[in-house]
Amino acid sequence: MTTTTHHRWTHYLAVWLALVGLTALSFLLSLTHLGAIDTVFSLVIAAAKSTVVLLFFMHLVEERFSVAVVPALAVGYVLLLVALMVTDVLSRHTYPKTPLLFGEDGVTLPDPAGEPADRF
Amino acid sequence: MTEQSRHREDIEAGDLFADVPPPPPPDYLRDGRGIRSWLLTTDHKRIALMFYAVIVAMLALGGIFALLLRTELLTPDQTIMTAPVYNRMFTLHGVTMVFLFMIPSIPATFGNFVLPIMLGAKDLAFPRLNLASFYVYLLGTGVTLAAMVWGGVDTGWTFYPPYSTSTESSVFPVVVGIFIVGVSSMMTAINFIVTTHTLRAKGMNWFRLPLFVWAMYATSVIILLATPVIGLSLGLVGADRLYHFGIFDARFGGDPVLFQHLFWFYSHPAVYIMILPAMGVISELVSTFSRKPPSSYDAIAMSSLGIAFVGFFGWGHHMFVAGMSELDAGIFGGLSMFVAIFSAIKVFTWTATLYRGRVAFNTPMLYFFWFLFLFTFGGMTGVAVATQSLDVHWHDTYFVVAHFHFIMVGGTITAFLGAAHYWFPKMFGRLYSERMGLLTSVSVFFGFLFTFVPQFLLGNAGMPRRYYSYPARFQWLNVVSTGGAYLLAGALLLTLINLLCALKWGRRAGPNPWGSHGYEWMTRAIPIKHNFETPPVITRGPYDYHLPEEMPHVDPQAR
Amino acid sequence: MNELLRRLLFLPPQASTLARDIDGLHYFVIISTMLGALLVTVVGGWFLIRYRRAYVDAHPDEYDVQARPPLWMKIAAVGSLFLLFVIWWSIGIRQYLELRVAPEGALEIYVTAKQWMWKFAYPGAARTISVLYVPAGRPVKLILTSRDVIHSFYVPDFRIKQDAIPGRYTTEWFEARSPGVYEVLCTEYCGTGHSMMRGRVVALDPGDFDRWLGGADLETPLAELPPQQYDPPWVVGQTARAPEVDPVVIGERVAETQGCVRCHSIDGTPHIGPTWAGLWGSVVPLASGDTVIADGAYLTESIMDPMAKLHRGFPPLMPSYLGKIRPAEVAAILAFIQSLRDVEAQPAPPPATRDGGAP
Amino acid sequence: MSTRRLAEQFEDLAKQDHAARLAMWIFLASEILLFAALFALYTSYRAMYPDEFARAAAHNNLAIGTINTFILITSSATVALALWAVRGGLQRLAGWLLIFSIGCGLLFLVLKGVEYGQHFRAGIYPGAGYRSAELTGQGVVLFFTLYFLITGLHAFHVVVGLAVLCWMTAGSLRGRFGPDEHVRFELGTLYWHLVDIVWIFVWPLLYLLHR
Repeated sequence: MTTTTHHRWTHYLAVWLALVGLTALSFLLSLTHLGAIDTVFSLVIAAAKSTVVLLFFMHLVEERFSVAVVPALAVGYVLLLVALMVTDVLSRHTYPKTPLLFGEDGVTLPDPAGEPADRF
Repeated sequence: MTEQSRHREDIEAGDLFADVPPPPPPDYLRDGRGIRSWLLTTDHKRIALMFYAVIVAMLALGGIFALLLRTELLTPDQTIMTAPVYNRMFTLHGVTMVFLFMIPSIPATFGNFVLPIMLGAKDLAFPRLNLASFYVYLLGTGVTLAAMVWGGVDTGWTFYPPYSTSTESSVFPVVVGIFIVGVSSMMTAINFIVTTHTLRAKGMNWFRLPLFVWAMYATSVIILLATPVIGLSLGLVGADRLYHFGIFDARFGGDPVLFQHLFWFYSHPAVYIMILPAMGVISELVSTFSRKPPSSYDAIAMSSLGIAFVGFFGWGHHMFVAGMSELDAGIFGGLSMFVAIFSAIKVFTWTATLYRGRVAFNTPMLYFFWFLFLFTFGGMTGVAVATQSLDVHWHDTYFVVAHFHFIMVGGTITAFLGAAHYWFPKMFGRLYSERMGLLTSVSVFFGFLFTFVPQFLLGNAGMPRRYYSYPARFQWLNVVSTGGAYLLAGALLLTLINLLCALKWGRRAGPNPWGSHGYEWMTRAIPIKHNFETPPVITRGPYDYHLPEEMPHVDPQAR
Repeated sequence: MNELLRRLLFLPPQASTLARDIDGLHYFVIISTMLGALLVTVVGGWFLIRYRRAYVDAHPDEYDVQARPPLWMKIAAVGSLFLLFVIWWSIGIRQYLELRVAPEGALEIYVTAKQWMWKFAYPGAARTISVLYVPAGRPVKLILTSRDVIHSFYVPDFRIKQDAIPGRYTTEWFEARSPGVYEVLCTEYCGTGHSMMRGRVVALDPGDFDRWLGGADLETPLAELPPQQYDPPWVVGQTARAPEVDPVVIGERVAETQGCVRCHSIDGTPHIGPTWAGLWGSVVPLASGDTVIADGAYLTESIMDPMAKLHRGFPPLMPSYLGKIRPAEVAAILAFIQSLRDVEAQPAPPPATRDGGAP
Repeated sequence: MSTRRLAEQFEDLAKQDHAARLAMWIFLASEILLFAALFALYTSYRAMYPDEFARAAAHNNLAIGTINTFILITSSATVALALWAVRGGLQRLAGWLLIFSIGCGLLFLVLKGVEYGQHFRAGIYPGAGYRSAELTGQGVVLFFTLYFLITGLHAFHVVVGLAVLCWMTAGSLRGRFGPDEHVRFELGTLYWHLVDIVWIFVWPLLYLLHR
């Protein structure tokens, strides 16, 4: 535990400026209409920003390994959940890919069985 | 019994310090009297006992529900209850057993009791949080049970939408109750992890941790990372009922299969929440009763962590016929096998531990033996149902029911009973009747086999689960299963009676009746409030059976 | 051998083309599972007896604290198990793909599941409930969806199962090897009638099937088949095509049996409750001051929870029908009310009786 | 300055502090997993309805979202500075920094409320309550349902974080913290930073989807 490490206040100011800069960058990139790739950029920037917050504001850089591994593990499992769930959505062969809507009067559902669709 | 004869018995049992001046502090059971000293205690051992009482009650409750279900299934059509009652009953059984009994069972009772002692600690890192987790658990249990009695829930413990969002039963309060119970288990889990990190006695490095501690540690990791997901998913189901968010509702463009992803992201690892503590218990039993270190300490310890880690990767094998993509089916089927590999490493290691040991055949060891068979068979059928094409036939049939009961009853409850016998002397300072213990253990095993082996066959024959009435050709297997269930229930009742009798009339046990080298046996016969009179210094591993047996080394001044 | 194992394991008949292969893997997996469990148990049990304390204490040289199996044995055990699992997986995924991907040119039949019945729509106009007619010896692809909650279409004899999901179409396929009757079960829990949601697959001789599909009235196709193997399903299917049932007619009957018409008139005369004549689609003034369009959602809510949006000017008398009425009956009543939309309502609402009149 | 109490079960204060920090980090990890379910749903539905999601996101008020991002980042920085001040013994400064952060948090909530109000006026409600006529489509409704769920859950965390900050402010103005007594203060700041981090991801996902 090296909590005795004491930065100058300018240290935090610099971190804050970096965060503001990254936010502005992300904002400006979003205005340039990059297409589908913009999500990747903005998420990479978001990851960079949160890493900065974790390391410097939350002092993860000073913490022991046993503490630092905790958020890493959590992020890993978030990625796992997201990745495998999206794989399913993107690769499944049921159709249509997006659910059919059951309308109030049951008109929007193509009705293979020719039954009047349920009204509720 | 006169005072004198009890004193003599104390001396015979090795409790030599009873009357030696200066009087040692009273044991934890007598340290503070009155109901307040229990309800407001921060002593992990007393909290463990309070958990123990409630959890056994939950087991009994879940068992009664199971008996009612099995009775209903004696005949193909209505026997004792109607279909809506039956549907509520199996939901009650599932929710009670999974959320109220199985998940907190071993961690909250035996984990709470022995984990700090095994670490040489005075208590858990956050004793008040520990007490709070008990009351949060009580609150959650109360809410859940009240809601189930009040309106009942007929969704099954899986709460699949859109059924759970459209049924008229009172899903919302039950979901809230489960959420609260989840918070409780997270409190316990945080406590265990932090305690393991910070409160190890001097000289205890990570590779001197008892294997039970490793198992509890791995369990806690799963609880902490998985429980929030189920909390939120069930919360969404509840919100959907209240506000019609329709996040899983096809009428609003939602996809109910996504709920299944989220649900099993928790509930598949939850299986390991239930079985890992059992594995920890088994590791302790094997070593103690064969007087040998586990044939590979590292293999067991690391495979616990491995199960915790890889356990998150296999959730999709619950969804092979749910409209999931073939790609995901392939990925999940493959990833599921890794857990089985880690479990197999444990099974091999336990078996190899017996080799050239000095095996004492006590009741806990008998439970270990049952565990060995039931868990291996249950585990391998687990990989079998993760085999995609076979799962198409087996999914949601009684085969699956039989499989997970082999793991949960055959694995967890067997280990729970083993632990209940094994640590009984440490908890209460007395010995249960060994003969009755062996007898009840054998009956538990046969009751179990008669209950669940027919269910494998029923599943093969195609009987779906959650069936209130079934085609008549399934009947005789169901009758056998019901008979087995009664045998099992009777055996469990006898076990309880045996242990309760031992509380009052059991022989005094002494500090280390099994001759174990585990650290928890180095305390006095019944530990004192802060476990050790002087902080212990660990100079050997917990399984160093090549060293001579030692006296409890925590009372240097008494010796 | 196949037949013996099949009977030992209580597996149903292998009535589809893929069933035999799947059962082959089944035998392999189950036998290796049993052998594995038995091996561990026998070895463990042997150790328990061989090294029991009484014996070892008499023969101290048997006891060896450090004894552990050689490394190669561990690697071999874990490695062979891993290999076994890989074999299971590789056969399993191949068969799974076969099960999932229907061959070209399969006969497509739409299946609609609802609480608690199966409805089948064939090419052309043919439609049946609970009984699925298929030609034997020809691949049949089922395209499933659900009207309400998730159901699962399971034919044990074919070793197939697929969830029917609301809002989506899923598929499964099979090819019945020979004419016969096979049981359909619902395997995804779907409510009170879940276990009664059974049906039958009737595999006909292809010629018979084509004639049936073409509209020829096969008197009783089942008569030529072997005696019925299973209990009749709860939702009794027709042996011929389902007659057209008008939901309006059913709705009228339900309205009578449930006692709706004791308070709600259907000809527009004022009565205890709002009349149903011209109600559908009209603007309903509520006691709370709001208004609401009388559509299916509102009417359903009013049946289940009448006090939630009370019609202004009517006493709060109506009991909740929650749990007393089946969804299908609600649907029928709604169809009935809808059929009354053009009936002229009488203009004057009845005076609101605060103390209530009729029970 | 109060002297620190060593709980019975710990051998020294360093261990006790480590325990507290570790517990807090574990708690934060489980908080991350709480949001994970929503993010997973978001990603899956976005994969199903890419165009409708982009259309719906374009309807969100980018200005408010971006200003809120700056606000949270700034409050995060001042909270970090407050911890620095406490460690340096400047308790009153810490108190004022925290008050500034609380102000930021409140401003964030106010802006959030303004944005919700705009949505409600446009008929945009979660789930079945959705009644906007000009912006339709299943994916749009799902987007806004998720929008309300994610921002609502985040706003709940902001409120909890504000309560924690208030408690910390009161403590520092009364001089309850100090160079040797800052662990509980530190834990509070960690929670606020987590709130910030979640928003850092929410912002691009819900606002920056201009294709």
